[in-house]
Amino acid sequence: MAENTTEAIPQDPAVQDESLFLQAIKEFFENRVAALGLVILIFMVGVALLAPYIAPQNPYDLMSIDIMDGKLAPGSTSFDGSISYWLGTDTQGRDMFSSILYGLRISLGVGVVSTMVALVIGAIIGLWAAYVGGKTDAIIMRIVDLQLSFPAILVALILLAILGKGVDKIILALILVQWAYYARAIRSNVLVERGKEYVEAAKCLALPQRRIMFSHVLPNCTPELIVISTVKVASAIALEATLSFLGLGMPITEPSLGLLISNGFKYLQSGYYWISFYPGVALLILIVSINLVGDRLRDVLNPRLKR
Amino acid sequence: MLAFLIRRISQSAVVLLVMSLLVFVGVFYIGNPIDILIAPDASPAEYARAVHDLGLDKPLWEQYGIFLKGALHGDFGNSFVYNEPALKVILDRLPATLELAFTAMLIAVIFGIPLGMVAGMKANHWIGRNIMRFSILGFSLPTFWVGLMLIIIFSVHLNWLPSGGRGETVMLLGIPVSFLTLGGLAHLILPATNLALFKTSLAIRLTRAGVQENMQMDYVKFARAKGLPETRVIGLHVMKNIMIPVVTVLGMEFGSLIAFAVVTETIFAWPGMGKLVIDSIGVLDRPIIVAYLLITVTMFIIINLIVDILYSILDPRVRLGQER
Amino acid sequence: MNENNTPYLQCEGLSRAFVKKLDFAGRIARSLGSNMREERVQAVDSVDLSVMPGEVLGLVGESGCGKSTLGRMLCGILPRSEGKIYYKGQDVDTLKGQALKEYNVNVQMIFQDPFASLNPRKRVRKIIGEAPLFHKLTTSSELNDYLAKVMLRCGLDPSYTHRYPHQFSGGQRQRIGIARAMAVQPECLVCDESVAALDVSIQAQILNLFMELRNELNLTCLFISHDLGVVEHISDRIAVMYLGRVVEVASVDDIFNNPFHPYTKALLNEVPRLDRRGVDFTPLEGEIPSPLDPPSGCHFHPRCPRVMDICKTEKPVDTEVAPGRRVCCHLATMP
Amino acid sequence: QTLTIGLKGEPTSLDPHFHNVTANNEQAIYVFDKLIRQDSRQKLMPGLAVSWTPVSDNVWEFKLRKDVTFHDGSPFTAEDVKFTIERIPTVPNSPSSFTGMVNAIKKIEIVDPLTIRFHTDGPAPLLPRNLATFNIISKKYGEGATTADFNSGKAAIGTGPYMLVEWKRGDSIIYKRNDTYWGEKQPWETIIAKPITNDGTRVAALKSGDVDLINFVPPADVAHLSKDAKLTLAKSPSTRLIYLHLDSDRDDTPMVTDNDGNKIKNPLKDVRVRKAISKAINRKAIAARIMDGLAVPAAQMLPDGYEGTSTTLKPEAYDPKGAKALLAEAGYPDGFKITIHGPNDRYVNDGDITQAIAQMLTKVGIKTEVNTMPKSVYFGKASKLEFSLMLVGWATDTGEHSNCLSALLHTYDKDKGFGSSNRGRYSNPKVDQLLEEALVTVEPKKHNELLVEAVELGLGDVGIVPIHYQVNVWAMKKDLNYKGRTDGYTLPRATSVAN
Amino acid sequence: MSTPLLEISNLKTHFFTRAGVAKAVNGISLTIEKGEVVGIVGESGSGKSVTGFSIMGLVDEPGRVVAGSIKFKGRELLTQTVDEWRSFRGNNVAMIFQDPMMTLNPVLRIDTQMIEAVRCHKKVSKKEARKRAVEALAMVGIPSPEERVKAYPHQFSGGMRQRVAIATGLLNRPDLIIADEPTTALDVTIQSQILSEMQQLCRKTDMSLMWITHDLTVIAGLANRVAVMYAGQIIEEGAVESVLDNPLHPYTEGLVGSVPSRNHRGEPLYQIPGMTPSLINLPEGCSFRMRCPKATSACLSEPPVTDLAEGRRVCCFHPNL
Ligand SMILES: Nc1ncnc2c1ncn2[C@@H]1O[C@H](COP(=O)(O)OP(=O)(O)OP(=O)(O)O)[C@@H](O)[C@H]1O
Ligand SMILES: Nc1ncnc2c1ncn2[C@@H]1O[C@H](COP(=O)(O)OP(=O)(O)OP(=O)(O)O)[C@@H](O)[C@H]1O
Ligand SMILES: [Mg+2]
Ligand SMILES: [Mg+2]
Repeated sequence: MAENTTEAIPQDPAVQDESLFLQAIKEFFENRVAALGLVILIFMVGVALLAPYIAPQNPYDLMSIDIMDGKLAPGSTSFDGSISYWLGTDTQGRDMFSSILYGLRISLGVGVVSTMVALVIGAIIGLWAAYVGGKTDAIIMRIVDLQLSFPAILVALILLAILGKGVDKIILALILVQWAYYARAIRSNVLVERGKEYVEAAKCLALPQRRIMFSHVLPNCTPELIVISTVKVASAIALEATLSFLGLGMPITEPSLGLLISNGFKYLQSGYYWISFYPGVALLILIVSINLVGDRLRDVLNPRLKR
Repeated sequence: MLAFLIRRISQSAVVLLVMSLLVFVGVFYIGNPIDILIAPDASPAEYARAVHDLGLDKPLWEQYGIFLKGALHGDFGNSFVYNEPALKVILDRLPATLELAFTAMLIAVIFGIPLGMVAGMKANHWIGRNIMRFSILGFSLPTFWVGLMLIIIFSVHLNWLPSGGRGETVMLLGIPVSFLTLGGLAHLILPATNLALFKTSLAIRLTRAGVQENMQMDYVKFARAKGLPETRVIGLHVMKNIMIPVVTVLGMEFGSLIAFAVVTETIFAWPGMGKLVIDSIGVLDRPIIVAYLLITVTMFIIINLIVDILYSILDPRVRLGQER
Repeated sequence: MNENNTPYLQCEGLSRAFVKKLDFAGRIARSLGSNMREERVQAVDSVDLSVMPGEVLGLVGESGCGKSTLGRMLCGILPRSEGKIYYKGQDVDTLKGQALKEYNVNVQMIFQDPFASLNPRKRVRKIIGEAPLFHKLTTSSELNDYLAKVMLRCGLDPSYTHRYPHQFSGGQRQRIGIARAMAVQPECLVCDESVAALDVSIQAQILNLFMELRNELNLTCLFISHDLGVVEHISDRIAVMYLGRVVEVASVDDIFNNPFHPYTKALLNEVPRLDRRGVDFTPLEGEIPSPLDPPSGCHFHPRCPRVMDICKTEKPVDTEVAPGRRVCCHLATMP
Repeated sequence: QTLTIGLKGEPTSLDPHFHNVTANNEQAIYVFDKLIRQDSRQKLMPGLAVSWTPVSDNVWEFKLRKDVTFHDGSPFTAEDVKFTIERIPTVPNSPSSFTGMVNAIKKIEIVDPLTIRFHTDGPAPLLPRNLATFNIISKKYGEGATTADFNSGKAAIGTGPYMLVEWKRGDSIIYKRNDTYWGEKQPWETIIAKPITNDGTRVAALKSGDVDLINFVPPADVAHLSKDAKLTLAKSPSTRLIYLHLDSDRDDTPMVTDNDGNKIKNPLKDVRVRKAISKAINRKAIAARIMDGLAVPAAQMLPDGYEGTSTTLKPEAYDPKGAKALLAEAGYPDGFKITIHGPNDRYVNDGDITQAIAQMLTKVGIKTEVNTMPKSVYFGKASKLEFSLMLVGWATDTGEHSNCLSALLHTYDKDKGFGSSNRGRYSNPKVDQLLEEALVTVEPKKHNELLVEAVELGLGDVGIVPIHYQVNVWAMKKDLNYKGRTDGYTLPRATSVAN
Repeated sequence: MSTPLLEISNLKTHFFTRAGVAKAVNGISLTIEKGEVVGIVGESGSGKSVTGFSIMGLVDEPGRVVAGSIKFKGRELLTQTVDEWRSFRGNNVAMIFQDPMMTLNPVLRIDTQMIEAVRCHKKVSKKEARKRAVEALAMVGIPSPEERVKAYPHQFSGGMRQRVAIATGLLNRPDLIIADEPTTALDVTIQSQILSEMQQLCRKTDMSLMWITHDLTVIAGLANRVAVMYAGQIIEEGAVESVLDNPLHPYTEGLVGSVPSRNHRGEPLYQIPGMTPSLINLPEGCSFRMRCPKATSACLSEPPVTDLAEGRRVCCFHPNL
């Protein structure tokens, strides 16, 4: 009877052999707004990475800037006529366009690095807690719960007040703020996944526990982590901007978008709107596009998980 | 219930202790407040006297011990800057922050939930889609930036609303509030809106997700099959189920509203405790910083407790203290 | 049938309790007079059972009576609270190394949910092929042929090894699950409600597949189900469970023609059957009690039509009422 | 009529002696009076004292004003003065008290209710200056009063032009006119002082009409506010000097390396390098571009016209070539690497100024990195000498040069209280000697000459690098008038209705 | 002949999804007489539930009744206004769902949910409505209903919940109850309790029952008549005995054959090859053609409906006559 059961599989070449990844991508692009968000995001990441090559000026090079060019309106040229400032200049005579490119680089860098490190740390701790269970788990999770019950901004505020300014410090603060989130997410995910029958099946096949954990359970938790971490990158960037705005984040010489906005804040009403406005726009576009992508990823990745 | 309370209280005690210790040590390492506070032309003798007066010459552990002893009696020490009990200085400003946070929450609920309902029920309609787009925007806009824009638009350009401060207050049950006078209300609108924006988006999303999830449920179909009018199906059956996550999440978020008030208060010169603590960090006024944190943390703990109790009331399936 | 008299799998006094301990706050609260207590579910309560080589043992019972828990313990994927399991006459606790591995590999489980039991992020090739590669039953170069063989045997087209589970229908997924187990060449299958989630026509396909595999490979089988019709169809012997305890074990004929235990009788009476038309349903009263707080004495006494005083206080003992037929009921020990 | 003022700083206390800080001193003048007032250019003027004369080298005699009453109607007498001076060192927990202003006084002698004599340890030429810094409180209410009593208004009973009505913490302080005030008639019935720390918000509050007058208008807003037809501005140069300290004492300074990052001997000890740094700074550009014209390039520590100012010192001209030449001469033809530190929340545009200076130094070959930090961290580190080159500000509240000379250029001497803010540890025995001599010279002309000489010497040595004096700006509604003050105070009595 | 209680003719309910039009119900005709118990069987996805929802006017969003008519006591339902639908539902016809865990609103008390069901159809006092609720609960065999009515659904076991749902359906004494697999999620012993309650209710009250299930054995014990559905169509219909003992359609035959039964213990079961086709692109002609052992080229066109005696109908080119 085995013969007539084999033909039960419908011949549907469209679905054949396509990886989950490709499918997810296809599905992702069905939403045009999200696709636009992704394109913009990729563009911004590219621009940020290439900032040193495409920026008309290196805003960190004190030799190349001159306060005589300070506060020039968008479209002006420098007093020696060498550069034209599309988006104007700040008080130090830095080209805002270049500053934004470099600022984008720092904002994205801080957001991505802190999120990644927090993700790794959180994932390891969460996985460990779920794996070991018992008292260790209970203690870790209490700590996690506690940390999560405090608003991120408050925790970051305290940390930065204690740590001081600096890229490393703010990254550290953002990591400390975020790790618990991942630890909890991955732990609960692992616990859910571990209870599923396919894990029992793997156990039953006498596969070693570690292999089950890493090659069966973990991959099934990743989509969720991807979604969370995308959205978290956006909120890390926003948080960094807010902290910088409050004067607690980046040092003045390494302006992230948030700090650029903050630096221009006092000039906002004075008519020098561009010093604050354009970095603000860049920040907005960046965060909105990340969130658009994250939102769509949630739609695309999650139903498959639930199935 | 009893076990739940015991668990909570013991946890809270540990948190408060660890928190105070961390901040104590942290502030100690940032610097000496006297460096900032003292008149720059003061003599070293005067400097030494000030340091001694404020007890800053004692070893750190001794200072902490003194603090702990006081704290157990409800005395967090005198503010270095204000020379008044830190607790009093903060409690003076607490009503302003709470009023701001409550108003913001109210705005978030009043706008967020109906919009979320619409977005959930008309998910594929342009209205629903646009509400969702708005909510992404609301999610993304950093609070401080929105605050600036609000001031520029509504106070500077249109000159409709005051740009900062609290305006007139009247006493309500011994607490100064500003929402009872027109002037006070005018001062309240912008900062509250600013603070509410993020939570509104959150409320929209939560409600929408809830509506979409619950509308699929069999009990909705069953309610319809009973012949109930749609208003009751949505207004009672669906609503009550949605309210569970919305109330709990928003309740938890109330804590973060208080924390985010730091930003809004700074921008709108709102005389709350958030602004106070930013200023205090600036001058290393340790008693205020520590007292602020202990008070906010206690507030979070109480809020979380209330939320948990509320949750167990709203959702009959849940017993107090169970994990969700 | 195999004439060997050592059971393939045997358990003695096998128990499993799920305990939710009180945390420190709970203990304090209790010492302060709150009525908190540990939540203890005795899912399986000292079960003695044996499965002979080549035999299909059916295990029936109502939901929550501990069937799956028992099955999992026998497969070695759930730790026991108490009791012993003997694999081919050997205590599995004493097994080490190769022998332990042999036990683990030889006893395989087939699951209920065709959706949850396959890893959604792995292709069929990996799902079926991972374990045989790991256990060196085949090599990577021969894997394709090996897979083709296994898949064909389980009624799957071998050309679909690159697909993901969600691209298959429920019946096919169940076949993949079976193929996964068969790929390690087991001698014994524990089927936990393996057809419960399938449509009748698909269920028939899978049941046929089981019977085929069993006949061809002389598999030993523990077939867990709450569907008496299915169990009756496929089993040689049947064990009936009620609230963690096995109340009756007998051959299919004995159980269906001449049930002894009042619970078995009631159960049989209630099974709807194709050949019973327009019947008056005369149900067993009451519901299965909570395992958190099981009745004293014989667990079944609150629902038993023939309840006696002794049933309320004393736990009945396992009695052999006829050769190969065991009942756990006070009626059996009555003179 | 009500005047609503938007203030940058909120007082920490209404106790006039608790904390010697501008925001508190300013509010204290609303309610209290000083013995000696400072006019808008910080010249001394009679206040509660109508005259003060040295009776001998060690004794000052003050004649007090007649018919002055406190808000409650009780008369003001020498007893109140004595009480005030004796209270000052005893204010508990004060983070910064006025003790330094009165510790020269060894004995107070009340000659009659309106005459009082101060006996000092030695000659005390600065005593009138010092007594012009704090306010006189009522003995009746001040006895045993705590800071809280002043805040609540219970003890805030002064002789001043306004009476405290209520302090709403963080929101406003409300005063009403004292109709029995001895001094000039006050135009305002009610004063509401609102602290609005955020610059942008303060400006916006004025533009939207919430407040009538604001202080510390940020330079960047001056241009567009002056275009606003509904508003008008008042400017006044201030005694707030922005300058650089250079580590000119240690051989090994923490923030300097050669161009490859190796430690080198402190180049800042060399006066030529200090001079080069001064020459490299384009003060005019900073004033024009960073400060929007609201700064006056500085050559010394107080603007022209104050006691002890030199007439020969001129702001160092921008001379990059000269700077390079000097560097080469000092043995640094390729410059070196240095980090400049500055606060970012203390002075007007402090972060920007620091960056601009870094830019300018870099252009003459001194590769400069910038590090700015909040004042809470900055001043502690600066006092611990963790920096080599730092931006600081100094406001001489007493309005004469000995104050800043002793704090900034006198050799650091912990015991005698000299050089307390000399974070570059500049030391020149000649300067020390001149200053110390001036401090015991009561005769005004001699006193002044000694100071001028010390200033010229210290600045010729580039003990500090003066950058500029800030210009204070007030903005108000068109129908108001404010007479700007060099000390930056915003006083209702200086506010009048324009005609 | 009097008007039947319910008369469905050529009903088509389609779902307009993004992937295409799913013809969930594709032209079915069925009548239910007063007091009759009709079973609907078929595999998952064959359109059983959608048929039920169509009668209740509760077809979900992308779905629409596109053709046909449903007459209740001679009155056409499909042209009703929204308000008429509302007062029809729960009053004339009640429906019970499969999963007892999901059909009751978890956050509302049982009394709330029952009282509202009474009061949205009849203007009675709360007290009166509560009395009715308690009576209904007693009728389905819930012990001490006065107290239990105040409980929340989660305080009941699955079987009890299903009884509450049934009691809720009975509140307004409907003429017809549509039961959509109400016992599938329950244990055998509980299932037979429910079946017994329903059986007695029907006998006592002369109520009609439409019992949707995929379990032929339940139908065998409970129903008078049975309709077998396949891919949105009724392919065979008739009295239970005749359909089960003498299936005419090859699909029915396969279905009956695939149920394990005492008579062929241990033997291979009859096995319908393949699986249910996607409702979005049904094959031309007979939808069972691909899986049918008897299929011929004739099956490429729509199979005819053959009406036999006693309401027996089959829809096939090659019935086992
Ligand atoms: N991991 C666990 N933790 C706590 N209790 C458990 C756990 N697994 C099972 N139980 C409890 O043990 C009892 C027996 O469960 P088990 O799954 O073995 O029953 P079952 O007979 O397989 O039921 P079903 O027919 O519903 O599958 C149940 O009451 C269940 O609640
Ligand atoms: N909301 C919906 N959207 C799209 N298609 C639907 C929807 N509901 C039902 N369908 C389609 O209608 C078909 C029939 O569904 P229905 O629920 O009636 O099946 P059923 O016979 O009740 O199956 P089961 O035994 O699984 O309950 C399904 O295959 C599905 O394709
Ligand atoms: Mg089970
Ligand atoms: Mg259905």
